[in-house]
Amino acid sequence: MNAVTDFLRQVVEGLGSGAVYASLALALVLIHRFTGIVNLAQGELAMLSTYVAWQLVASGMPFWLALPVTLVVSFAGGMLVERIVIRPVQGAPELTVVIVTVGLFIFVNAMAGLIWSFTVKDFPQPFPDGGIEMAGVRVDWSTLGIIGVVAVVMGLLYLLFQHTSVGLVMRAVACNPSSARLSGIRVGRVLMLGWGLAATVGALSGVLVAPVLFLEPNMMGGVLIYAFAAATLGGFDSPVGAVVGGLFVGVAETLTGAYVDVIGADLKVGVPLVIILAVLLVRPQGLFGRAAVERA
Amino acid sequence: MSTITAALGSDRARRLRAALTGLLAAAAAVGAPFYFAPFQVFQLTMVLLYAVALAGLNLLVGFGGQISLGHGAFFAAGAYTAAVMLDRYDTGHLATLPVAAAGCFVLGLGFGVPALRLRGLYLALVTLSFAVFLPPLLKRLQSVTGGSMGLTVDKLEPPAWSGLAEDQWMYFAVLAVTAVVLLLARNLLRSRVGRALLAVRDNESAAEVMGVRLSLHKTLAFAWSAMFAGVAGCLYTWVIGFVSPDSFSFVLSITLLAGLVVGGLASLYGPLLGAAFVMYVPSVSQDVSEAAPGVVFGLLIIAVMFAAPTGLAGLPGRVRGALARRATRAATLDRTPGAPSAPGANPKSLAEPGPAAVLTPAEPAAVDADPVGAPPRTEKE
Amino acid sequence: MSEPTTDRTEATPGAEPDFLTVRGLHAGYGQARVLQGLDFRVARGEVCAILGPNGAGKTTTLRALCGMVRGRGSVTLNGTELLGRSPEQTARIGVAHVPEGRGTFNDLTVEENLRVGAHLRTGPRRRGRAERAAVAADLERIHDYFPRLRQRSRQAAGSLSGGEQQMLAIGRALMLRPSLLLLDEPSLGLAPLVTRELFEIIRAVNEEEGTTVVVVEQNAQLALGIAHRAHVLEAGRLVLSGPAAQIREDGQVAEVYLGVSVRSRKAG
Amino acid sequence: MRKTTALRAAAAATAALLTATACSSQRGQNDQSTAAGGACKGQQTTGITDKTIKLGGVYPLSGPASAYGTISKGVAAYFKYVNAQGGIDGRKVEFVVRDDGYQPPKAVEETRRLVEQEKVFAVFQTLGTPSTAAVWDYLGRQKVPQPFVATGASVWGTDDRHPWTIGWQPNYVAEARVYAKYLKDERPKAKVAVLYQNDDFGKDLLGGFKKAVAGSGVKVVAEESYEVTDPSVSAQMASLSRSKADVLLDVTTPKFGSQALAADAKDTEWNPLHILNNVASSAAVLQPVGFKNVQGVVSATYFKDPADPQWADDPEVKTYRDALHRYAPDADPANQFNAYGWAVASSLHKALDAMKCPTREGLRDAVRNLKDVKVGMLLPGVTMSTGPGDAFPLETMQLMRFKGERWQLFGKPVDTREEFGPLTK
Repeated sequence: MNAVTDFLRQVVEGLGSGAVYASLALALVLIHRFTGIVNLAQGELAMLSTYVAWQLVASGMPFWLALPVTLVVSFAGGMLVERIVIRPVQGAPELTVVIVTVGLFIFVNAMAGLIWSFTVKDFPQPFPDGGIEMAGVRVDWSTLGIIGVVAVVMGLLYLLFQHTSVGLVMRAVACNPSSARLSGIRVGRVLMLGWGLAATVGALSGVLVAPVLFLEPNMMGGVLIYAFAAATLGGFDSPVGAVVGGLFVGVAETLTGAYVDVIGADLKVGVPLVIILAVLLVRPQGLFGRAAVERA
Repeated sequence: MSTITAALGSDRARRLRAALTGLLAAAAAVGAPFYFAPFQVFQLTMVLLYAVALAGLNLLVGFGGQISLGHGAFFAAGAYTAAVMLDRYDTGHLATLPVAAAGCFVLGLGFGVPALRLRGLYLALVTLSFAVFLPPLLKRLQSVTGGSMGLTVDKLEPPAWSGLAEDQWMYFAVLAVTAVVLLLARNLLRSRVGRALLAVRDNESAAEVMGVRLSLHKTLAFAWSAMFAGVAGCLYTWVIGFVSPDSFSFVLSITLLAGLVVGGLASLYGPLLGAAFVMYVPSVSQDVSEAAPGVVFGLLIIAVMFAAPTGLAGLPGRVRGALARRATRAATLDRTPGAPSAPGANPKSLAEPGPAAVLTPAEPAAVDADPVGAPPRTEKE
Repeated sequence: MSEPTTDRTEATPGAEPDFLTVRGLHAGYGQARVLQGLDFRVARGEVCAILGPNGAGKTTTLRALCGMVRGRGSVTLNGTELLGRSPEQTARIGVAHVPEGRGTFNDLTVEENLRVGAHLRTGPRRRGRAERAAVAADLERIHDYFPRLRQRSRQAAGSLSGGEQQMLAIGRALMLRPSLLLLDEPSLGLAPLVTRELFEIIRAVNEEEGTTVVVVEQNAQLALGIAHRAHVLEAGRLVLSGPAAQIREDGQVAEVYLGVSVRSRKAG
Repeated sequence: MRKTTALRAAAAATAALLTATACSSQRGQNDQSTAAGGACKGQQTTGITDKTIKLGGVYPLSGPASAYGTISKGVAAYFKYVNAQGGIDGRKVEFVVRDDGYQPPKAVEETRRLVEQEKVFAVFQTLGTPSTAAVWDYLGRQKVPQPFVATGASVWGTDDRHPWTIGWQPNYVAEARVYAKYLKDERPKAKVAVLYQNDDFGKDLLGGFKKAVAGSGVKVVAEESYEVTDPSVSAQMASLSRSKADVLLDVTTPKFGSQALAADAKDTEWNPLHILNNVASSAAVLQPVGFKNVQGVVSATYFKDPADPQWADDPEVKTYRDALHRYAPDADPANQFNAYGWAVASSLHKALDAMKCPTREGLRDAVRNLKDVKVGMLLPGVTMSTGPGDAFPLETMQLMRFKGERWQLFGKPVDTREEFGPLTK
């Protein structure tokens, strides 16, 4: 195998992990955009959704039926979480809400362990085994599948926000909730909708990555940090930014881990962070974030 | 005149009461190690040292308005500084404290500079990255840090003359450092630096206009804050006598932040309450549910935040406020005497221009506040 | 100084004198009591100005009317109690509030801002062709009032000038087809020329649409220029009420309660 | 203002103190009880009477390592089973479990609680190298036995300053030696790629392996580490695959083991002999990958995997399944960690039986003087032996290869003491 092929292979590997990060980063960005908070429990909610899907499949439901059921359940679950856990601290200092999500993180993680134990579960792979050869590099269907689904989700979100009245209302709430209220928008419902959507995207993320990472309660813990990095790189407000950020982080991390011996696999986690720091120092709002708009 | 005397009198009484309570608390703090079992003294020692770290984090988050998810890393840096000095150079415990403090102060300065450009979430991520990156780095520097096996060092031993048991001696050492650090934090906040910090937190551009040297103060806030965390780490090494990279994962950083928020941001004694929370509540959770302590612990965090959104330190104030509001509602017509600004002339008017409290100063602040039920917003910069 | 000074007091369209009725209104923030019991009425189709010094409670009055702050007492709009309702509910009843500082959606384009205003009519359950056409017609109407918004239709609201943002905010409020329009300091931070243009438009809206308007203003002279009636507020109480023209003419009263703005008028 | 703050601080401090008091009203420590007479005179009898024996364990029931917490259920089930049979030498066992969340400072706190408040006879198991290392000085000074810690680091056996602490499972170096011997015998020219967890476990095993193959034709040509906080090891596997090594030594914990096996199965261009370390060798790890994908994987073991059908009729495994069903109904009998707990608890039972004096000193000496002790849950041929200069109870493992739907043991149990000599620092 020559050097170029080898390099490409590492890039593909990086894109594969990057797509995993991107999928969760999308969910993080969604919530942040609508409520201005970072949901540290996002990964755990995704894990919980994945267990729901697993339970459905394990009880005999075909995967392609279990998936939509899971997405619907997750949507409802996300709305419920907003109503029950987040609404009571609405208006409290922002950090209070963040710490509530920390509590939720610990709770959901422990709950999943209690119900399903910490034994690794196998999760059905929705994509076919094997892959295709491109320029001497084999790309797995699962990698392509994750990237594809993430791209489609990103596109759907774009359509939703830019070309539907619901999306318009959601953006209005994200931009100025108090004015939205004065326009007769039921902000509470819109926030619930935002959480529901984020939970759905998160569920999709969990279902996509579970065959690769193997399902257990801590599955999303590691992903969350990278997703957080991806979202930050992308600007925390932009779905496109989240996806580009995720892929970038995945590739940067894999390449440096593989080619820079001083760094190696143990320290590669530092690489995307240095890049992010550099990017942020030049563009404090991230790659795709909007520059500050002065509120009049 | 008589009211003034009465006020003075009540003021004096209050001071007296406060001084008494303070004395009592000091006595309790000093007497505790003789009353409690060694194991409980050890727990109290841990509470105190976590309180030091939380007080440091409070300077940054509570008073400086910058979020750090990486204070566990400064804590680790302080702990490792002490451990390496004890292990390799056999310096004695006391020498490790200034070195750990100074080292973390400088480290904090280094972080404070890029932190100037970053806000909110972005700063949170960069600090979190540091916390994630440190354990593998410590493992890599095996020759110095002992790698993943960590370092076992001597704990703080009581000198023979003291006649104290090990736990008692450690408790007093940590208590002394904690007292100094908390006083330092308090004075820092009351100094020009502190007022500048508060001004910056509350309104950055206004503070800048006022001539506050923003960059200097923000960087210094980071440095002080890191120093406190480093001191706490150093104390940790004294008390536990063992450091390993996996003791300082990013979970520690998040625990610290959670402890601070639960205890109460921007409160001087919130860190103590927060430290007690992170120290005692996990064991309480296990007593409630052996099968899944995490379920209980998570619920308790959420419950505290529901009951006291501004932290445990704010709880008494909230309760008082609620009671006061109820009282106010009961006596609506009771008015505070205020300076009537209306002229004596009573022009033809349909409504009566009665004397009323001058509410002018209250309104602008209230107007700035989000209306009831508005969702919290982050800065969108 | 030319100003829109037709005396409108006589022109009060007083078919329904009790369109908006405020009785014993108390309101405040937390422990700070701002409004100490207001009583006034606004007739349908009337422009009512609320005047007074800083901190008198003008803004709080508007906020209590639309539900942004909780109040006690009674506020009825056409017989419907407004107190105890949230802003989104009062908006649904027909109260459109243009808050101080305009409250435009800065990340959205001008047209999107206006469409958010029409959201109540294009919500999920009402998406018929007729509705869409009605919204398009409304957009056209708003654009006629504010031709500058038409030109800037695709621009982000955040990039508009202060005056344009104020126009946009009023435009968005009108998209609700409100029966009661609440304007909070529309002249704040605007150049005098722009302010005059704006007040002309408000008058036009009131005359052509028949929308009842309650306007809070620091600039008493301007407000009195378009108002039918005026109330002067001080320290949370009404100290003066009456037809706008009468209040405008009473120089002493104006000077005492309304301060600088009147003096400047005299000087001008 | 200043004074009110002081007041509040005082109130807070008082509240904290009161909380502490409320947490426990027990006071007074170090009132160690000692045996009255005979040869055991002066030895500590804290936590043990003629009727009872109190043991305590510290496990991660919460936090990132909670997967191992279930070991405590296996242990507890064993003691309940034994109690129902009349106890250990007539003594009923009380087993107190505390949670340290895999954090060393918590481990110190909980261990001290067990010793000072619960007054346990011995701290039977602390889990994980960091937690164990954080408390062994303390337990040594308190003269409390810390038998059979749940970590395979070699340091528990090579250190001579901690007589009160001893390991149990074959240490990671011993396990590495088993694989080294196998490769030296079967593939003397093997090029080995290593995937390892970047902590004491991975490094101990990797270091032991390198030492054991030194001077032979077996060479380590590539090594990649991962952190427990990493989401996956796929990038590491891609790097290793570039080495084109003949053998992959897979030193991972269960989840990462599944990931590595799956990555290996997916990679059609690289088909090394996959050696999977014991920690990740449970059938529960292999099953999610798909049995067809893990054929021919080699590992080594020392106790009976309850998920393995070949032990279905084994009397001890049957007893284990019944007992677990009865005493820990929420625990999964197929989980090898529960079986591990059962095995280590029954090993302690043997050690307690062998005590010359029913004292802490008696237990300390007993675990260091075991002679070919057989334990039902251990593989046939694997016995516990310790003695002067040998503080490793188990140093024998047997190789196994995955075939069909189960592991098949092959060769004789490898006693690494015989093959490589005693392990020293």
